[in-house]
Amino acid sequence: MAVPTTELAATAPQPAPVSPGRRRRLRFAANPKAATGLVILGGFVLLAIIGPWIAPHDPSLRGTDLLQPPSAAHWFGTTHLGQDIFSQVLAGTRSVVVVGFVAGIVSTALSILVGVTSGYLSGAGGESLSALSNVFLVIPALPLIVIIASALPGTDNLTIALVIGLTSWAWGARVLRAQTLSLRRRDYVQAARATGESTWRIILFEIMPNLAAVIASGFISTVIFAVTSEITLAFIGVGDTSTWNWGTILFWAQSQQALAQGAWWWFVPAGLAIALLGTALSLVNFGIDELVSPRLRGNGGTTARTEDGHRVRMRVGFTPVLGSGRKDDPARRQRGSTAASVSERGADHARSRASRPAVRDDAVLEIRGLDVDYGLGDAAVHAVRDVHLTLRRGEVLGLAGESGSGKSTLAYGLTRLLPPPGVVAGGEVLYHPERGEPVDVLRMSPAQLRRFRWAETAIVFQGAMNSLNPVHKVSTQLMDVIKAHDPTSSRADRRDRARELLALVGIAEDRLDSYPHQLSGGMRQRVMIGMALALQPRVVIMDEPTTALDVVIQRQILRQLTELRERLGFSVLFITHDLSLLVEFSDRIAVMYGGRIVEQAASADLYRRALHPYSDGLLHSFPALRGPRRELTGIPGSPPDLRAMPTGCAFHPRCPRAFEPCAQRVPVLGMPRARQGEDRAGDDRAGNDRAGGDHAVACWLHPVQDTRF
Amino acid sequence: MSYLLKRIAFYLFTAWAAITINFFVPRLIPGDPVQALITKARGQLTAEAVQSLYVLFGLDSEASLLDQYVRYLGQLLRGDLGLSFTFFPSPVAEVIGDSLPWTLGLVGITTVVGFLIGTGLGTVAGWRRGSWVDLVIPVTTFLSSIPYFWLGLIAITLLTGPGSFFPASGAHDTGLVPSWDWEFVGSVLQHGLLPAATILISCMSGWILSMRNMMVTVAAEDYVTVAHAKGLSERRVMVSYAARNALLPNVSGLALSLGFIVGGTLLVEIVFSYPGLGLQLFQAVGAKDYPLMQGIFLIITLSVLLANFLADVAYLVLDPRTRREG
Amino acid sequence: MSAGSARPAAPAPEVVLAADGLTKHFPVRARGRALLSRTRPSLRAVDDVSLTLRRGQVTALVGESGSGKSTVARLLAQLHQQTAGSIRLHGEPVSARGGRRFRAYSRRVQLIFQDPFASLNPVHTVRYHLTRALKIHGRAGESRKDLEDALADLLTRVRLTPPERYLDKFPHELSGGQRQRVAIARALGADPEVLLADEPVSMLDVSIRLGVLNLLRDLKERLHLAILYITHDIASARYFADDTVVMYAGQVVEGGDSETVTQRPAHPYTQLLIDSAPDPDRLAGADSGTREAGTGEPPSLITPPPGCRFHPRCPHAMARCRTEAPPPLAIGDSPGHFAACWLYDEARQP
Amino acid sequence: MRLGRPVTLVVAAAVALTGLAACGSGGARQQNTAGVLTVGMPNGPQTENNNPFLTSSAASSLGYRRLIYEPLAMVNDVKVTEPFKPWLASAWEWSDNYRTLVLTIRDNVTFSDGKPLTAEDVAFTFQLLRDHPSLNIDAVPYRDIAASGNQVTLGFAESQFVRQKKIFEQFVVPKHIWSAIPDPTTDTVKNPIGSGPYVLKSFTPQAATVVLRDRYWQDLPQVKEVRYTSYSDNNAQTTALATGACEWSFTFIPNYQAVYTSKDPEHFKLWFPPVLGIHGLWFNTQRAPFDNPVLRRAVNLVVNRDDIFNQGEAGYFYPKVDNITGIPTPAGDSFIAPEYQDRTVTVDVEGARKLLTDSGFTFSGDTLNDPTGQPVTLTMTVPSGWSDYVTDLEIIKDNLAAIGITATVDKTNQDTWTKALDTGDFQAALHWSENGTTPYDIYRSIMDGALVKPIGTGGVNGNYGRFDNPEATQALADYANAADDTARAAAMHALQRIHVEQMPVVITSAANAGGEYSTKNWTGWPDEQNPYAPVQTTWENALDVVMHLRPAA
Repeated sequence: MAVPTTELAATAPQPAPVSPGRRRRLRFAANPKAATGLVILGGFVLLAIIGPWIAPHDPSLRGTDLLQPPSAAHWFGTTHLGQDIFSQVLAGTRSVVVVGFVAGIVSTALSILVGVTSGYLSGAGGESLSALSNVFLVIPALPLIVIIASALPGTDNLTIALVIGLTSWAWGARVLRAQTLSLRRRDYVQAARATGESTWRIILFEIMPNLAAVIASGFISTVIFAVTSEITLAFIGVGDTSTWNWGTILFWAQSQQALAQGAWWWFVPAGLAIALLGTALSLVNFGIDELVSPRLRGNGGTTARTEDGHRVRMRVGFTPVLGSGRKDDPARRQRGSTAASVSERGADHARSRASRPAVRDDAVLEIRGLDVDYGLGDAAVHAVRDVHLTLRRGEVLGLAGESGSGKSTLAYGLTRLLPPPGVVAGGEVLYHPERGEPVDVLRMSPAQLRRFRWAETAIVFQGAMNSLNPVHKVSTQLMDVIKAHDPTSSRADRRDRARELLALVGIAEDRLDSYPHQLSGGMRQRVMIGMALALQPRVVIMDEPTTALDVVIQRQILRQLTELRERLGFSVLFITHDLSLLVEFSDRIAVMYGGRIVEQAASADLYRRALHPYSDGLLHSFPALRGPRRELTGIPGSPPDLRAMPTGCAFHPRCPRAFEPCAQRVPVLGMPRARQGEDRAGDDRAGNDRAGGDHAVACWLHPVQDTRF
Repeated sequence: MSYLLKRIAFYLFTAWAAITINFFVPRLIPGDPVQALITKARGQLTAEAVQSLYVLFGLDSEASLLDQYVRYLGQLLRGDLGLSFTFFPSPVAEVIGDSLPWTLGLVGITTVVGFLIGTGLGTVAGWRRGSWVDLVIPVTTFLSSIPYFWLGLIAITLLTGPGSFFPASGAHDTGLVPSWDWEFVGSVLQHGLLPAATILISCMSGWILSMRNMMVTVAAEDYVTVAHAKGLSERRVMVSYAARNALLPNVSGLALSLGFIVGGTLLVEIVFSYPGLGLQLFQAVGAKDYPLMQGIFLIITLSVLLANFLADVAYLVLDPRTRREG
Repeated sequence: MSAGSARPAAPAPEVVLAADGLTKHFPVRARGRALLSRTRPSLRAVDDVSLTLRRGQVTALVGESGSGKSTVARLLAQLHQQTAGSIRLHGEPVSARGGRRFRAYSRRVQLIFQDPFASLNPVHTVRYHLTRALKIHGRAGESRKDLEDALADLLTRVRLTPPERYLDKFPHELSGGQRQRVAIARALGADPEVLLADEPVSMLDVSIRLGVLNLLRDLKERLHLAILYITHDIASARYFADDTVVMYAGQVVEGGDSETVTQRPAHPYTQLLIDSAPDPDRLAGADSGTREAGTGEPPSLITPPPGCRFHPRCPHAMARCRTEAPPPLAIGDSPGHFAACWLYDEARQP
Repeated sequence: MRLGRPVTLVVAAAVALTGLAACGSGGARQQNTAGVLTVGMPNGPQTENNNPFLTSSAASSLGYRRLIYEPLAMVNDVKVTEPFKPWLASAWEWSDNYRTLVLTIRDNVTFSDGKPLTAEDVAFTFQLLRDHPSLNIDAVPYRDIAASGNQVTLGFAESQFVRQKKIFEQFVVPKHIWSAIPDPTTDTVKNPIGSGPYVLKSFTPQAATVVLRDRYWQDLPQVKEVRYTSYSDNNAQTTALATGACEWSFTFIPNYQAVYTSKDPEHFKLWFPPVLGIHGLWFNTQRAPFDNPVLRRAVNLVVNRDDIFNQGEAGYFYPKVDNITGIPTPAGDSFIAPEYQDRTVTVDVEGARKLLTDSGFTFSGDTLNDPTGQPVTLTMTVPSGWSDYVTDLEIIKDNLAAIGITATVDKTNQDTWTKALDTGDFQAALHWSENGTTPYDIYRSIMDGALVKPIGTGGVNGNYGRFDNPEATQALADYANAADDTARAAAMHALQRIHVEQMPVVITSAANAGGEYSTKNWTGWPDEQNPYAPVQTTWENALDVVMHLRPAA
């Protein structure tokens, strides 16, 4: 059953994989690769249309300048008969383009027919069509084309195009079939069926439009193949040498041994034209690929520039930190020249740090003013803004929020695991080791960070299936982390330790050599928890660790986690959208909305006296299992879009109690003036020292007296 | 292993389909090996030769297409591919036997090497996006857009000639007779370098690109993030976590695209006069030598099928999810 | 459609859709590279499930993932053909094989999917989706204006107002809650009697789930729809449904009115489910008092355990549970409350 | 060329490896000078097949059968007036108007397995041909074959005057081996035994090597070893010639000066003497308007043979034929009737126009109309890949425009072309004739009414133009069966007259008997000054050429 994908995926400003026409075309045209390709391609198409008219000479006309190198009269030189090569190349463009496109259309039509039909129709018909395309796929196409073309009575361009088209559809059919198979299972196709749509309408109007990019990509691939094949055929003298195409030019050049005669000009233009056309088509295809899977797009991982010109290297596994001040930071070295603006940023943060109270000495992880963006410069989306959060020794700190609230971004940002284009725009993440000075995780060099990771801070992700490498055994994955941090350990020791870890989370040791797919979802998540504890870290960050699991399993795992925490004494940063779970399970809760923490309090305190209207609304969105059935309302409206965050308090458009300042200014997180005394009194009564009295909220309804948060 | 059985059944079916296509296509279309031979000789053979050649090739009697087909299948079952016309009366099997090792050597090795290097480069290109490695993609795309034969001819022009290390044609020094001595093997390597380099340059870009794209996709998988979070060395994350998984679709891609690759590489043989199947096929096509054409096409198809099967097995080994116990 | 009030007063409203002994076995196919096993077993997704949907009532079907609850919805929508058992619409046996009959059936029984991000075709506008629903079922009217009116009416019904703001939007321009409302509007386009809602809110953000549920309840009341509400969240069943049926491993283990089932669960599995659900009132550390949850996991549906399918995890399992499958047994505490558990066998009752 | 680093490494490693290997083989490659002659043919990879009777065998295709098997006599196609040079037959005698031939077989000739070659072997060879029509590629109608002592007597039903060459060029195979071969038509003769001075040493698909025997009935040639390499195409062959890797070949080299001879002008030579065979523009003489000889003659007047020779045939390959009779000169000088001796054809557009207008053709503007008023167009068919023919036709097309004929060059596939000619389904095409020791073979190809089949019926094997002229047919028969030289000359002159008047084929070029060779290591090649033999690698005279070679100083 589908579960919400990681919040991250929803947060990062990625366009939906498939989205409708106009926007898509715009984005496609804006893709530099596709644009370059399209421009070159357009040039060729234009030449194909007007080429024969603008050609300075009749390409077949014999002249008196035999085999002359390029000159003003003959830009690309002449052939052994004095024919103008430039005119031949121009004239050849048309047949190349026509054959390519006709073959592409024939092949694409066939592949759609076979692929989509066999994909949509289950049963014998679909299977046999699929077998047919598989057969055609393994039969080497070019030899077949050569045989057929050489046997045909007439080898005019159209015939060649048809032969190529008829022999090259299998690949496209296979891809389309696979796509159709997956689309057929999509809910919207099922929904169309359930609505009562007819089969052909489903194929034509529900499935086909979503295959457009794949079809286009297949079409272009076929065009590339067709162009190459046509030229190849012409070159080996099997194709149509009666009309000019680039292959014919090369055929003549070859039969006249142009290269041996030193007549490079006869050979080079046609070859380069082919390469250029092929490159252009490939570029367009890259564009389509990137359109279909946005991850491939360049900005996902390249070097990018900030608005003030800093070069930032986006690197998998090491989220860049802007405004970091360490000399050994490789990113820093590149932008030494712009130190001024850096120091300005640094000063900004120093100011905000100065206003903070001294850290409580039981803190293990302290987040100060963390800002996390997706992208750089004007395009940056601010996913996490100025977050302050302290994780104390041995506690479970719950981080609650809906999709887009930035809670996962926060977790990934503070561990610098945010995938490109995520960047940490500012702030500090101080880790307090048991002995020694606090260290800033954001200023660690990659090597330091590598040592720090897992040994001090482990992470459990939401999708256990995806967190385990499917191709390695569980034991391998448990052992390699031990080996990475303790290279001197023996294999046997590591294996023993792995066995221990599985026992810790209640998994029989005979599962040690299982592959992840052989385990159930619950077991996988236990393995992940066991793995998280492999190096006895002091902090475990859990990002929706049980969302994908059923409630019964969820309860089992949480209970186990509670026990382990009590035994081993690590701290947990527990991230989930399920506030009711947090209330039950964690010591303290921070509620995030729109990238900021809007309320933070001890669990019981928050449950009983939620101050922020959002927290309150959330708490009243969960139907209760016990007690009287009460009418629930939920919260009107929808969570905000990070790309278009409301001004002022991000919640104000949905807030039932919004008033004048809410839309103007961002409320600051802090202890509300009115509540302070009350809080302390309450604390004293409850004697709950861990939760402390720090019930903080960012809401204009509760003006802050002390911004010590 | 019903999976393997299923695949084998598929391969058998495909082989039959290939045989059938292969049999009917050249025959349904006019063409005459004797006339082709005469025409090729351009007056060096007399017109009187025509009748004697018809008798020689056994083309003077007309059997029905179906009879020929049944007979052809029967012959194939006995491993008899018939007699070649161009090299009459050499058996096709012998002609192929002479050429196959060269093609296997050149195309087989370069395909595998190309796959390995391409995958390796693609791994790095996908992992190190934003660095100089990004240049690999446009450069190789351009190179791979150049037709094999054109690249080969340019290479011949630029790199061969009197005194050059690279020979312009052939598979070995013509003065040498195949044997397993150092001299011959060295000569084979020397002759194979340019064709191999041509194929490599042309075919690698596909692997680089697909591997890069898979790497980019896989790099965003949770288990890769976990591997980073585990503090593993970057190399281990790249190789053992990202590349290992990104490789899987590429392996099935290798199997499936072999047909295309082999087709293209045959041209290199033509350009470099490399005495492999491609060159033979090209000549058989010109001479309407059906038995040879069919034989070569069949062997190419069967080789591709076999390679497919090997890739299937490799996939089985690489992806534990396909190896289900019980 | 006139309200059921015209009928003589009855203890329960009219049964619209009834399933009796519904069974679905999927042949486990060797797909692609996936399967190596020699035998061809089947996946017993749904085994002998009976339920009734009544006019103007919500019936909740609760279960874990893989318990077969979604398959029941698809069987009822006739997207799948049942292996055994029968479906009756107003007492008429349903056989919706074939395009025309299926279309006629789908006019009366509509399905709402779990994931509003996936159930709307990304390339089509809201207008397209709704127009198709209306046209298929002949409710688009004669003129362009009729159609526009019908469209506006649909969107107003699901409280997407003003309609013109939403009509020409693409799904990706809408939020999750808005999309699910469009999906509901599409289902309403057929003017159905039965809505099968397959986890309609589980993909939505917490804060907007209630809005959608409340909308469904409102529609039920105004249009006298019979609604099947499929969920894994038993608390929402209590909140939203009149009756609740609990499924485990493809079988119904307990049923009755929602309040009874959630407040006095009879079957050990229901009890486990309810104990496991997060409960803010049970604060951290207060966990110890609850019943011990079994550590097991749901069984394989290809080789389900003999007898009661819950027995390997059941704290009360008896020898009989391992061999004999329990039939639904009435629990005395409220009318219609039953559980398929030997604990409630008359012979054992004191 | 930019390579990725791993590629560079691999290449570097491979280079290093082969570098080592190359050092090892360095000595071997130097041996080219040590008595080795390298011959090349652009025929692609071969399979081991040494059956000398089969044109498909490697032995025939590369030509080494000529060094292993010997003919009865050497026929010099370049100088057809020369008497045949006795080889295995030391003497011969025709009688009964070329119906009976008595051959005297040379003594002391042995096969390479040591067995003597006798009249029995010669008779056996002819019997083999008679009994296996599929081996009798020249279709010589052998009838009576008898051996006695050192003499072999062949009896024929009709005069064999025009087939003498084919009989004397027949090589001889050993009876003791071939009588044991069950089916000589399908045997690949792995171990060829002949009487020639060379034996097969090794065979690879790329190359065959023959080496000198220790014993031979003449003085042993100086060439110790002949290495035949099969290159895949003309380009590879040309490259090999240009680098000196190949010393003797027969291939078409466009712009040979630039590509070949200029690389070593002192040593790299080519000599392409014409022989009595032709290439020309054949008309379908049964299709209007080209059934009108006037039109054909007009075309003959405007075709620019110089351009065809220089541009289409690279200035050497198919020598220019400009005698009005179409007989290649100087090879056929002696056959040309006195009235045509000096009648060379030069481009004469005015003459052609006058000829046409005198015969009822009219011009409207630049367009020629036939007497019925139809514009004259001509479609000339050619296989698309035949670059020289295509070029020739492009030239002719331009030439025809000068007399208002709109010509098109229809490039088609080779099979279609062959079939079109065979069935007469064409308007005009470049094609060749057969060749022989007299112009008879040329004229028979283009004018023999006995060969004519109706348009649409295939299997003509000659006279593709369906030229049906009883006078010509009779003259051909007279020539073949004439009792004496005077009668033969009369028939020949009649044929020439008919050709000049009817012009069924506009003959542009002669077939050649040439080759490219290098004098760097070997001298003694035939050339213009010493045309003792054609210099074709695969003809029987190849043996004669090799016998003449001497190491260069």
